[in-house]
Amino acid sequence: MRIAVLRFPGSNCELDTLYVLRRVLGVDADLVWHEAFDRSGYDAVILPGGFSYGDYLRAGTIAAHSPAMGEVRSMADEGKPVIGICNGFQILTEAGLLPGALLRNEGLNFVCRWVSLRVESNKSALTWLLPKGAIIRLPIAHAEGRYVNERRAIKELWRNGQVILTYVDESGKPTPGANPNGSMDNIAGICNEWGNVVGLMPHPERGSERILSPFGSEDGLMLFESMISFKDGRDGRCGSI
Amino acid sequence: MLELMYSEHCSYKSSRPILKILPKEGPRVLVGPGYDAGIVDIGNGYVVAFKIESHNHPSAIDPYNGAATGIGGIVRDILCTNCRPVALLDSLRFGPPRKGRTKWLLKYVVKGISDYGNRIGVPTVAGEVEFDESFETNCLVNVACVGIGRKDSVVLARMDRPGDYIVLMGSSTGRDGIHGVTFASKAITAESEEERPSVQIGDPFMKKVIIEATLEAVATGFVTGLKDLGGAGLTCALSEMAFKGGTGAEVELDRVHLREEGMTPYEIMLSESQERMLFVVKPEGLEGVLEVFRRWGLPHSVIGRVTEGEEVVVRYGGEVVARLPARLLADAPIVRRRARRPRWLAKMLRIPKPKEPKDLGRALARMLSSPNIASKEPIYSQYDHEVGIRTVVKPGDGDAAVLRLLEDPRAIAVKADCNSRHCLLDPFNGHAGAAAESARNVVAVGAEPIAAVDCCNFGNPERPEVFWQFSEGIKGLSFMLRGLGIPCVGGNVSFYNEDERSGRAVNPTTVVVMLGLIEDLDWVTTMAFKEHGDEIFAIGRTYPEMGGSEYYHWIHGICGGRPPRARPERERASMAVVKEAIREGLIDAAHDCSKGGLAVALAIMALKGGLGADVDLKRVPRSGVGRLDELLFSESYARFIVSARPGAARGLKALARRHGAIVSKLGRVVDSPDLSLRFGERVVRCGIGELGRAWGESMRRYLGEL
Amino acid sequence: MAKDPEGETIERDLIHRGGYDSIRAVRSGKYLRMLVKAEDPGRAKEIVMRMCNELRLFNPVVHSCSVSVKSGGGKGGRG
Amino acid sequence: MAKDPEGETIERDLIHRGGYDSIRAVRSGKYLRMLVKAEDPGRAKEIVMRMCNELRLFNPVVHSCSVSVKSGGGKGGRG
Ligand SMILES: Nc1ncnc2c1ncn2[C@@H]1O[C@H](COP(=O)(O)OP(=O)(O)O)[C@@H](O)[C@H]1O
Ligand SMILES: [Mg+2]
Repeated sequence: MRIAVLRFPGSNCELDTLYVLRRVLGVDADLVWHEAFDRSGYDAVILPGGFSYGDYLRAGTIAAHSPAMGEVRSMADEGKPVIGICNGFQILTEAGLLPGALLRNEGLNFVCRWVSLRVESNKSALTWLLPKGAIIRLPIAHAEGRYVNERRAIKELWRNGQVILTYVDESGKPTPGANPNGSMDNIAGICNEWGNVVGLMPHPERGSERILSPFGSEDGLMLFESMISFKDGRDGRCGSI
Repeated sequence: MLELMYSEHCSYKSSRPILKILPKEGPRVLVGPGYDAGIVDIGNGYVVAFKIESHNHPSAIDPYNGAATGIGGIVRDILCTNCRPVALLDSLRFGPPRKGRTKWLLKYVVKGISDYGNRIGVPTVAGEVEFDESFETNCLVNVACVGIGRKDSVVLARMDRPGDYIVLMGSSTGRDGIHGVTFASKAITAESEEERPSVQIGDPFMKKVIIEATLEAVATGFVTGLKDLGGAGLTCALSEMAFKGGTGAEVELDRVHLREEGMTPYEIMLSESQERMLFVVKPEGLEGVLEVFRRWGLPHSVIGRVTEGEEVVVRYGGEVVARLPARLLADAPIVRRRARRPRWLAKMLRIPKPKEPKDLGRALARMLSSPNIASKEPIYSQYDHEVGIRTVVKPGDGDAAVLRLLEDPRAIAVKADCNSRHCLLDPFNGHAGAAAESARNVVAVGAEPIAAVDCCNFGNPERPEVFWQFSEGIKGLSFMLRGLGIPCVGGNVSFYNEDERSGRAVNPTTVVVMLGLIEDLDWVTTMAFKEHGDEIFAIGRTYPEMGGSEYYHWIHGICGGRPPRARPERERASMAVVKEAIREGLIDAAHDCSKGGLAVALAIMALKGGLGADVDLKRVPRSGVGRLDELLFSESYARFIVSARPGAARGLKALARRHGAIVSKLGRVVDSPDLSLRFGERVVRCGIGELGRAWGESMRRYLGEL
Repeated sequence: MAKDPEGETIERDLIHRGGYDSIRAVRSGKYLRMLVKAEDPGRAKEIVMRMCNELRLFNPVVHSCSVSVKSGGGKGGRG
Repeated sequence: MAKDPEGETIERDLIHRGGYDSIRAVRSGKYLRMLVKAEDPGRAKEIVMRMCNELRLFNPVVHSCSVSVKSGGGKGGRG
């Protein structure tokens, strides 16, 4: 398994993600400059968090036109894991690799805090090792994370098991109070039909070590481990062990 | 150009003789005051660079861009030592929060810091916010940055090898900010809002790219000097670098990449356009360095070379337009100012004691809702405090932020503090208290305080009363730092923070940023009570020191009385006990007593842990305290509250004896959601829920949704 | 069209609180002014229109965009 | 005029990279569309103008603001 972590100008979390992959999980991972990305030799690609191009115009818009995105698209078509975290999620929606849009938080402010999330589907490359209904804790940090799509399209996502994570309260309910940004249906992460292209606003790389978690959790690791053992999304089943 | 170089901001013409008394030496000090940032050796081949700076005037005019460019400036100061910026802190001061102007200022200052700091990927991990009438016209926005680097690759802001190339990198040069420095040294007047050209606009995206490209360029090994362009632009940077390296320089202004047409040489030399860095590069490495800039898409121009001699020669269109001895520029004359104790002070110190409220439980709940005490979560949740995956103790969870070193298994702690009302009533003791409080804060999270930087904010130093505050303040700061054995490795002075019309100056405010080192990650400690049954201890003695307290101000509407006295030997003793108790694994929570005193400290530890506490106030070590409200809310220094598993008492007592400190068991952490503070018959009782609402929700209420 | 919390907040917390009750609705948006070199205004508009779509200067899922031309001067595209 | 890093970045990294070289300058800004109840367009403009200044819908230190009216329809103030 060899993972590419893309670096766009303005990316912030590429070194953090690399640290977790290499030092915590012990997998092979490279930092790849967006203009130099060649997918051959890589089994998965991560678009990390941050503010590519300063989030000018809209979060992720300018990066979505990067030359790297052609290669990313090919990897998506090949059924390989394509993971967008935070800004990466925004880039994937702007590039049309995931449906919908991420708009400015309802509260209008940047929000940085730990949230509880419920695993709604284990169809995706990031969640297939987790039981449906599991509650995990990860931090969020974004100003434009309000997931919006047409009602019909969202129904479709639910039906296909493409909604993978929702913001929930302590008791596991997707209440308005638990929704940090006004996302429709409290959606925190989605995947494509095959489950190999995944976008989520929370930061698994910030929630992969007990020392960083106010709850002593390391739930981010399970998401990365899912990705690592995910084989091929094209048959619609998630990876085989 | 001379006017600019001599303005207060650049050359410290009236403050230098006073600042000289601060302790600067210590075994860990690598670079002390005089360079862009102080640099401290933390061992194992690593250094920490840190520095604080004020951006008060720009923020009062344009809070969003003023605060944002403040972050931009302080980050450059750290970056140009070749350390990676890993943390930001913000110390903010405003007028009373109900005022419309305060809301406007606070909202956009926070937004400016949030938009800029978050975008450059440097977490804002700690800070403080104080509200007081004196800051209504002149808000204070102080920002600090901390960086980590390798000791063997520190670069300094100087040019010392004739023949090296001088490269200007980053944003193009425009007319913005011309005369920004002279502006920063002026009082705010009615016309200030019209002084547009001085407002600068930051570009966090460009800055983020500059950070990465700079670190990469220096890693080539060919960069011999590095400086950011701040006040007075190229003029200041070139002359300072040449002066420090004992060289001269020759530059051609035609080569500078410009944003606007028709700029004169004078404007180019003085532009304060943001996001620019000056590199000095060995000739054989020039191409490699430029290649890094090209890959990151950063504009740059090779503007000249370092020369023998001591002259900065500036050419434009083939002609010499300026020829300036570096020494003259950087070495401003010193002005000696008169100092006089303000006459009004005596009256303020001698005020009658207010009556004790009947219901002290209600008073405590009200104290927690004071904007100076209430949770600042609505502010720090707008800052990305996690990026970099170093933040082990996050804002709100401990007295200081703790950042682990990814490079080795240790951590650093940082916090900025000052109680400006104490400083107003007694600049000497108040400033000593600021140093002590920031040190206590890093001790409480498990660190050893190793160095400090300070940021002085005062009124017009030409007024003898203000200059007295300043010189007394620095004496007090120096007294405490020397007493604690902590060097001051850098600082910043901002004068003229006053309203010209009313002559009202800000409270004298020297913010102290303390850096602590934690050798073992197991020592990291937070303030929340951990488990019911834990025992609660007070460390240090309480005196009836109510002057300038939050209790007097918020409950009784008074600003007066004698503030707490600074007692370095007591601070040392209390800190030693906490430090060692943490190392021995004796205690599981620690919090210092500051604003709001003992009662507020206990309440917050309980709230944070979601647990109650049962405390016998008769056991609080005290001296001369005759009233219950004084016991609860006195702001005496040198005190901590800690909690421990049962059985730790003996160990704590032994530590106290060894260090000459005083420790007393006050009570227990309990399961029920009540804070109960007993003094014989009298019981002050509050529900944790009520206290939690007062503390947790009031900031949002004062400000509407922030 | 997607909800516009910024416009709503400006309307509620700023404008109505400030007593400007004749303002009945507020929508916030982004505004780009561009200087375009083109033979004529019609052609300029065409270029900008195409660019807006191709480069996704707006996100069609949630935004609408309109372009207007001022010849000799600026040009505005709003998302 | 104040610097506009957003406009500059959009121009450089999106528009010029996308090959749209006839775009010579880009400035970004905020745009508010308001529905105003007023006797006539002139009066509407007046209300909005006054409000922009009084409620600091823009900060005169760094922004400029212009108001234009479409009667019967929307109304735009740009900061
Ligand atoms: N402006 C701010 N920015 C970031 N963090 C802040 C800010 N203000 C307060 N905090 C955080 O809130 C917590 C409480 O701060 P403060 O009230 O100053 O505590 P103390 O009085 O114990 O020094 C700390 O963790 C501090 O870092
Ligand atoms: Mg404290």
